[in-house]
Amino acid sequence: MSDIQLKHILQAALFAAGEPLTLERMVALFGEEAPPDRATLLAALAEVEQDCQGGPLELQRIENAYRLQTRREFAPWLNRLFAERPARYSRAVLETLAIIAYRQPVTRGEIEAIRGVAVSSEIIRALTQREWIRQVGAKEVPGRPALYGTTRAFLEHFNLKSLEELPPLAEVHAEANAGLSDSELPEEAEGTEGPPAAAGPDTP
Amino acid sequence: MSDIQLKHILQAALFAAGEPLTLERMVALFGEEAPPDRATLLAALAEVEQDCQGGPLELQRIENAYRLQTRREFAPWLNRLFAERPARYSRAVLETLAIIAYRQPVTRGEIEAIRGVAVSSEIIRALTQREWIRQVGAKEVPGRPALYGTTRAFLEHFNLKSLEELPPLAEVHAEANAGLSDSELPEEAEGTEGPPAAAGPDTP
Amino acid sequence: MSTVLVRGEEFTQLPPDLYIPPDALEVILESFSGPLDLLLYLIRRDNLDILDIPIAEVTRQYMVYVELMKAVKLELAADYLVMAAALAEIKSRMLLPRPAQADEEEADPRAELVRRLLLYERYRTAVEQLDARPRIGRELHLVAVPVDGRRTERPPPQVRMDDLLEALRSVLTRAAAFAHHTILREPLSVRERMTQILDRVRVDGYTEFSALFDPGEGRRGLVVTFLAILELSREALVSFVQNDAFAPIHIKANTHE
Repeated sequence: MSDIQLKHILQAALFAAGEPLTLERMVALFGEEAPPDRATLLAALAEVEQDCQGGPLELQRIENAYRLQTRREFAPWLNRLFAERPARYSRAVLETLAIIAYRQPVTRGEIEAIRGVAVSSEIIRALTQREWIRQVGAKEVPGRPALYGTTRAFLEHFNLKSLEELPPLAEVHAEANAGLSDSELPEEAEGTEGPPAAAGPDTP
Repeated sequence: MSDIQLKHILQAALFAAGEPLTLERMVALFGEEAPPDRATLLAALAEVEQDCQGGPLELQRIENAYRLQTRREFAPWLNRLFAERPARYSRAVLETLAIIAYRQPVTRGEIEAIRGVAVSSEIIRALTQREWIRQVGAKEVPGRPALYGTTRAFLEHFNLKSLEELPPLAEVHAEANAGLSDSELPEEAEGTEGPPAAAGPDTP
Repeated sequence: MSTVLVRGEEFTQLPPDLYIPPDALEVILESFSGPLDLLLYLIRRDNLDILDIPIAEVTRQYMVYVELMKAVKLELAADYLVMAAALAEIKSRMLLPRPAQADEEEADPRAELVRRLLLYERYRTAVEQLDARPRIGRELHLVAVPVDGRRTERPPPQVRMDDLLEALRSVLTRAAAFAHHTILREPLSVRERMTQILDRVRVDGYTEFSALFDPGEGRRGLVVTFLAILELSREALVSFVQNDAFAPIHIKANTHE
């Protein structure tokens, strides 16, 4: 490795990767030749993070991987760089995504129960194609409806270290729940009582 | 712009652009609000270049555009980052390779005669591109089919000094072919009898 | 308040008391993501307590919207109509005199609606928070600089000698089943030597016959080389050239290119 430092190799890899790098991939950079151990790697990553101070980049962790990204203060200038405007998503799409993110694994019927409106196949397809959600299984109830969950790409896109970083669901009107105890709410949303009739996509 | 420096904006743009940026595009980052003049921009670019000193990046000028790229010294590590996953060879490829190893120089027709099925061009191409086989000549029969043999890279991959270190065919044969008596085999391996007629033209 | 799009233009707020002309229906349909959303809007607009909804008034307003929706996009109005029916039912139950000994909470026909509204509102808030997060391509941009000296490394396929032998075994078994000739019975050493010689004469052009023999290999080596040359000749891969009697014999690869 001569005088090329570990830190610089990691920086180079993070600059070039264009996607989050796991510690495993960082170790693999070194091939057979004396790969650094985890502690050394983490120390070097801390140095990389420190080097970002005062500059336009930041080191962001997504689950067990790291990436370099521009700080949000630079968005006004950078957005002029790209002719394409960032995609906008409809409320229906975002509501569906948020419910999947918070309640996963969740069926379409359960999403509909919360939203009070049919969830169109286009919404599910759009989110699936965007690779923000995926089918994670099937619920063991009649019809075996698909259960959906969010993906790693979802975390990456919304700059989340993990699902735990999602802001906690606000307790709206927590002081009075019209006779419903707090503990009851999550349970209902589990869909244990089945979607109300109003939410069915096939009701006239 | 407050305390965000021109230099940092340029760095952010160069990091995010993914392609070389002309001075015009750099100016366009600033929209209407007091775009920097050419001299200021060039001075800021010089600063960007200076900031690269001692780090893994360099500012590269391509015609009238600029980009940040990793220094050449880092290529050995970075190329591991982008290494393709090792391919898995199909049964057909393995059989073809084995026949070429043991029967070289051999034509495709001869391989097909042994395997009893056609050998696709893709198989030959995959093994040739892998540099495990190569064309060593052409057989003097109508059509002058190519003769294939294994390469040094093949020996290296399998850690063989020479082809003679390949496990003797007798062992393979004995297990596989009940139709041949064992006593016949060592004799063959000695090579005292000339090549049998079967080695002739490759009529499938 | 939710954002509204009118022909691509963004309004951060709905007009305080929007009366909807039919051609603005697209706006409603896009800005409300469902009947609960519309209901919440009506309640919030008039600054009503969600726990104490004046059902009659809300239902009246709600129906105005739904009637307009029905006129344009019936299939989208379906979910809204179901809600309208639910509202109407609540209204009618509230008009009925309450049984004297009924549990107060259970008796309020609005309870289920309130529960759903509150649950929905939690997620609506979550949507706003999610939407406000910095996103790739909007507030954040990924870094991907080119690598000078980049080339694609293609690691060798994971093939072990065992795999190769296994493949060979199966091919031999198969060959034995259909072939009558004893292919693959040739001495490997001769075959290998054939490749080596062919290689050499192709590179060197005319090669002296004697130069192909390495006395260091001993008698067996010499025999193998000789057999290899004979076999190459038999397969017409090489030819011999001798200019005069007793002159050195040369070998050259046959090429017809």
